[in-house]
Amino acid sequence: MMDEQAGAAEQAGAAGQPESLQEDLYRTIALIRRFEERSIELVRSGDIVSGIHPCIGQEAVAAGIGAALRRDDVMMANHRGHGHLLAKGTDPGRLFAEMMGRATGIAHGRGGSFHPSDLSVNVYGSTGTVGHGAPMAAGVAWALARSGTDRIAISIFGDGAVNQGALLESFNLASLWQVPAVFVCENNLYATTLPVQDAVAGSITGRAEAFGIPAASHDGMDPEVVLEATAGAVARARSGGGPSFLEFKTYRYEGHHTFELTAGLHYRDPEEVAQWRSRDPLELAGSRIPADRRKQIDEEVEIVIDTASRFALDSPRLDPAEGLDYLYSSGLRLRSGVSGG
Amino acid sequence: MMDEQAGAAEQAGAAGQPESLQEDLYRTIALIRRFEERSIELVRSGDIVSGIHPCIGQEAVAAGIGAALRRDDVMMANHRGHGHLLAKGTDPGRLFAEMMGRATGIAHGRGGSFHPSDLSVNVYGSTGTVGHGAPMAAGVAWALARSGTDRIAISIFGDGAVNQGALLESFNLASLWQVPAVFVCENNLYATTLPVQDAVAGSITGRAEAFGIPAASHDGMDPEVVLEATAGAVARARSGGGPSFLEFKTYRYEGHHTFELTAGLHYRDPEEVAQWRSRDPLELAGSRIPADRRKQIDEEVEIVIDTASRFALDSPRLDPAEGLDYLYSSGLRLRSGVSGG
Amino acid sequence: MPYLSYLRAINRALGDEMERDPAVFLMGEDVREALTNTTIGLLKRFGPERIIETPLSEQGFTDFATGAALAGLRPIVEYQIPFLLLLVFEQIANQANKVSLMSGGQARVPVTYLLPAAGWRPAWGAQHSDQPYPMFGHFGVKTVLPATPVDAYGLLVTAIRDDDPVVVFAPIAAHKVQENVVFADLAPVPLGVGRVHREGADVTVVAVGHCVHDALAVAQDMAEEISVEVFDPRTLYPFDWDGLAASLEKTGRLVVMDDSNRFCGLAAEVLATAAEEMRLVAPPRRVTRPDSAVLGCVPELDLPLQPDRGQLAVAIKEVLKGAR
Amino acid sequence: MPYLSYLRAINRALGDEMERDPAVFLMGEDVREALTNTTIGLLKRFGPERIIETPLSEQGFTDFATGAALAGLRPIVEYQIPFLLLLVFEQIANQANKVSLMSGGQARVPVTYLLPAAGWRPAWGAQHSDQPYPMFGHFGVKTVLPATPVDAYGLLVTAIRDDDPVVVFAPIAAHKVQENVVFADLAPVPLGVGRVHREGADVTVVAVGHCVHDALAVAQDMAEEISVEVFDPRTLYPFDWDGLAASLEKTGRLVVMDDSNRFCGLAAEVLATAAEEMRLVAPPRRVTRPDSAVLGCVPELDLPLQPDRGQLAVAIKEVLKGAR
Ligand SMILES: Cc1ncc(C[n+]2csc(CCOP(=O)(O)OP(=O)(O)O)c2C)c(N)n1
Ligand SMILES: Cc1ncc(C[n+]2csc(CCOP(=O)(O)OP(=O)(O)O)c2C)c(N)n1
Ligand SMILES: [Mg+2]
Ligand SMILES: [Mg+2]
Repeated sequence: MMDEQAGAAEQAGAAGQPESLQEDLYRTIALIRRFEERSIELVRSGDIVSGIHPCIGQEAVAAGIGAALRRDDVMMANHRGHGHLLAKGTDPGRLFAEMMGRATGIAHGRGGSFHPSDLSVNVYGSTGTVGHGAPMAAGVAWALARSGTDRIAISIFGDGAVNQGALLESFNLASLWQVPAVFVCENNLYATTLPVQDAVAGSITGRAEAFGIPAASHDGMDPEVVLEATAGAVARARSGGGPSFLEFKTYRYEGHHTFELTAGLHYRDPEEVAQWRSRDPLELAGSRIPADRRKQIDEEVEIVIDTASRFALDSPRLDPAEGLDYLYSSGLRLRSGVSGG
Repeated sequence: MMDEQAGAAEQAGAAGQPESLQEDLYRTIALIRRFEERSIELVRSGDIVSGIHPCIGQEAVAAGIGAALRRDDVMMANHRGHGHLLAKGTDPGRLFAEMMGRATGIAHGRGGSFHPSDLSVNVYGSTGTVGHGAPMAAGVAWALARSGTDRIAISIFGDGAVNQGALLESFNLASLWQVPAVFVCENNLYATTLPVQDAVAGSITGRAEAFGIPAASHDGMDPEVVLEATAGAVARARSGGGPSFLEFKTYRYEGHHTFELTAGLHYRDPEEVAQWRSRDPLELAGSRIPADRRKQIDEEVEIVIDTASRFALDSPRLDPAEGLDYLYSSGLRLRSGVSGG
Repeated sequence: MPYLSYLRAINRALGDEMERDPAVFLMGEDVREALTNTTIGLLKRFGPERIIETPLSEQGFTDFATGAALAGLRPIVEYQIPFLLLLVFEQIANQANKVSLMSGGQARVPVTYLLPAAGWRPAWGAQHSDQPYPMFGHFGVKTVLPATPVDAYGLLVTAIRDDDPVVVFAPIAAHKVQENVVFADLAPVPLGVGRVHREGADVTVVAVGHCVHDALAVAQDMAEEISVEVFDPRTLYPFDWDGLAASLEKTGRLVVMDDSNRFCGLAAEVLATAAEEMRLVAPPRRVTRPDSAVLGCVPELDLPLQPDRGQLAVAIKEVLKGAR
Repeated sequence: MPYLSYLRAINRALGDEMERDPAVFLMGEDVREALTNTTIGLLKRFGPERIIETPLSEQGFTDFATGAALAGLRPIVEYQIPFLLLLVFEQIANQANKVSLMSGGQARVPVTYLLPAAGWRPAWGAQHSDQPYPMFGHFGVKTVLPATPVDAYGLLVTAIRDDDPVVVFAPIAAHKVQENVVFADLAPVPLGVGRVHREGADVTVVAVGHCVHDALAVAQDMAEEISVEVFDPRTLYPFDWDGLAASLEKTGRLVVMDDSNRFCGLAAEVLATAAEEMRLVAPPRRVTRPDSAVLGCVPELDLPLQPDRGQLAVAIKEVLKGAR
């Protein structure tokens, strides 16, 4: 599976020499970390107007998942999805460009930071409707199985999504029809400002089990744990074993959205943040590879990020006349909002 | 609790002599059975235009629940709700009138057979949106507890409702906030033509347990079993113990709706129907009381049904000019559909 | 020539398209038993892999269809009751219909949403009687409302082949309509192209769905005094503005008959656009349901709330009297 | 005199009504932290029993609020994002709003649905930028869209006290508006009563929400040449038709500026009714979003899709040129 996998490694421009699994995971985590840090700078500088939902602290989940998937597997990401896309193999430059609303963006700037999609690496989308990527992934998986391939679909969502009716409905559909889907909950303990214990009665894994879907909870700060758990679920789906559910306990170091840089909310204890930072996936993954390799990868990642952000910043802006493009696949044109227009 | 209960007994005009619990349950079951049989005749004669969703075969559930509730407890019924209302104490004549769209109906004919409500006995409604009575009941229960009473709310729905997102969301809310609610699933094995095994992955009770709600499955053909189980759940809710979930296995002898009298559907085996008929709740309850009392109750029920249907048939029709009444509590008037109108 | 009924036309279109394109499948409630009559014989013909019986999870299976479409299939999703389209409105209007834009043209969602029973059904109550199509047009979801079996066949076929989401409304009141047809002549009907059912010179009556037949009957009754042109847009969104303008060039007088609520309904859009951009020599008129009417359980109360021939005849006369 | 900002006015109305009536409570997402600024200080004042933090279960808690209302409380439900109102549209329009009818007047559902952030927020994407109010009007759900802090206070207070469901839309583009007020003068504003913000004789500009301020600016700019009357209905449903008719009696010319989509939007209804029943000496005009525009992630693409002052000025001139 590894040889087939389409993680960030290749994308991140490894000089071609065969890389160990640990190095591969570290590279993906470092790439996501630096991508998000650069994104926050670009938010501050006004180049990314929307702000972003940073996934700093959660990189191990994306990295482990990316390493467990084949490029032709389908992913439904979510609003905190930059890491998901990068781990799936999205080009960092085109993702920066997307977030800046440039013509060279993956989706020509029409998806932005909040709901990007990249069909070149089979990320079919990131719906803004929390939780609704799960039923879509179930439908994708059902269609893939129907077409006779061994491709699978994975849906990644947060702890806030597990109380959304459509997601719960999709667990039933996925189990009833035994679709090759993997449902992943990134439990980072909060939905915006809402602590998970104030939102979830019963348990998160119990929601999947209630519908006959095998479910397990794992440490989401260790990329190897994530990879192993995900690889198992993926293998089950691929071999016709039906859907699985995985909860990864993780944590976001930054605010829910960059608006928190100025909003000044007080829903979590700095102590708590510090504690989780002490289990930093970047450090954990870094500690597992030779210091010189780590240094080399860091330098390579730095080049990738610099090149990518420059590419995006140098990319052409969109033509204001194109505001109604892409609305319909069939190319239907709209009447303007003013008579005779 | 029994002395306080507001079952159909009083309504059904028992000559006042103290009735045994068994007699009481039998009377309610007989009343519902004969009410539904008469209703079907009134559908055939064209007096009930909508047709109905008959609950014949399921009477033990309504009877047991009715006997477990106080009149001031709140019920959310569903589309197959005539039995629920009668067991809660609704006047059969005003219910017939409601189904015939007469001025004397409980809701002046505006609720009809599909979504009746009777606030005089605290049936707050029967929404046509399958499953959505559960979140409403959770809200009612929360409000009742907040006001400091020991009243509780009960929601009755079918097996088809357990795959509706809003209902699953409400299990989480009810458990999270420990509201005094009882959720009852009348599992009659079909949602219209859909067999429960083709609809439910996992289990029905497991859906409630996943959210931390104690759940159990019981025989829904025996009114005493239903009463005991419901009384326990009601007592828990009343004493601040939070929500409970009860599944009652039951069966409808008739079609989903009276349109099946002509539709000719083939989704269930006559064998199966015959088997369930052999466990008829009317017979079971009847076998538990003295033959003479049974005969007497039957006669009394017959009088109640005759009087009730005559009352309805003799009731005035609605004035076509009143079609837009009751749309707004504030009495807002609408513009007609034709200019100047 | 054989008779084709409205629901048979839908059934035939479904069968023909499933035959033609293996990517087409249908999902919904009680579709195996063909409760709405649209899927009669299809389970036998195409099997349970293409006629999918769903639990009562409308939001879930609507998103599920979006996913299947993203993976290259062409789902048809059937809803038994009009209000179910309200229950899934977010999934259709805010998700499926925005995928093309949000993906910058990378992805498409060729889903057909079929409502075989739109509008009032005698006494089925307040929650079973709506005509929720204007809101789909407002959000730019392609929407068709066929008035005849031939158009039902042709528009449904086109909807299934279209690469964007399309909602197909089949009004209950049109189910009884039958047509004499040569099956070989049945063909796709393009979206956005209206149909002049009857030529006329004095007044243009725009009617949609079953109202088309009321309009034709009234036009016939009035033929002696007044020459009524009956225009059926057939597609609500995108609307055939050129067709309407051509008719008004002739007549300069407009009445719209539509079974949706008056306030912000389809008729409102037709009057507004005509008033802005087209030839009108007299104030136009609407014949619709009252502003926010809710039809309920009692026919004698509900019938007067629905647009009828008498109201249309009066409106036509008023518009002819009127002048600016 | 102190300044009152738009969101502070909402915050004040919530506080005053919760103070006045113990049956009033508020539920929503991130309301404890007052993410939308509407609930600042209310958790401290009224406690977690009346400021209810909800999981992401919009359908569930919308029905939950209906239940609480049936039991005698007066819930206020806050939604963070416009599309969430699409997600719960069925629960509001088909359930809560039909309870009074379905119960034959036995029951009432006094729920207020509050959308503190309606419309486009720069670059938040295709799913975060809609103005979904016309559909509520079409289904007869009482709907208000205050343009000023004083009206926001007054209309929200009235909505909370009303015995029917009411949706309150607070356009993001109006948040910056401030007003000089005497707090003691703040009072309820009745539903269905519009407000003439500026008297004029030549043309009536109907504007809603933040567009009112654009209209006033344009009217001021054109004051030399043209006398523009600016009419703000304030309540979308029920609409103040008498107020509009009175204005058109004077001017006979109409332009409607509205930030919802053109097709079957609010402006369509205003033009349609005016064309049917009121004095119009020239073709009316709309200034709205395009038919089914979806604002997205890129300000330079999205700004031209929203009605602006330049378009309004042009439309006003056209309407003055026009004649019938
Ligand atoms: C159905 C829905 N409800 C609310 C929102 C607003 N919202 C966007 S992200 C978010 C929090 C999601 O939390 P979680 O699922 O835990 O993901 P996280 O942000 O923690 O990664 C909320 C409430 C939304 N987009 N969709
Ligand atoms: C959300 C929703 N989906 C579908 C329908 C149409 N419908 C009405 S009753 C029914 C079957 C309900 O089955 P169940 O919940 O088992 O109750 P039963 O009829 O068996 O008593 C269906 C599909 C509806 N009213 N609401
Ligand atoms: Mg979270
Ligand atoms: Mg059932």
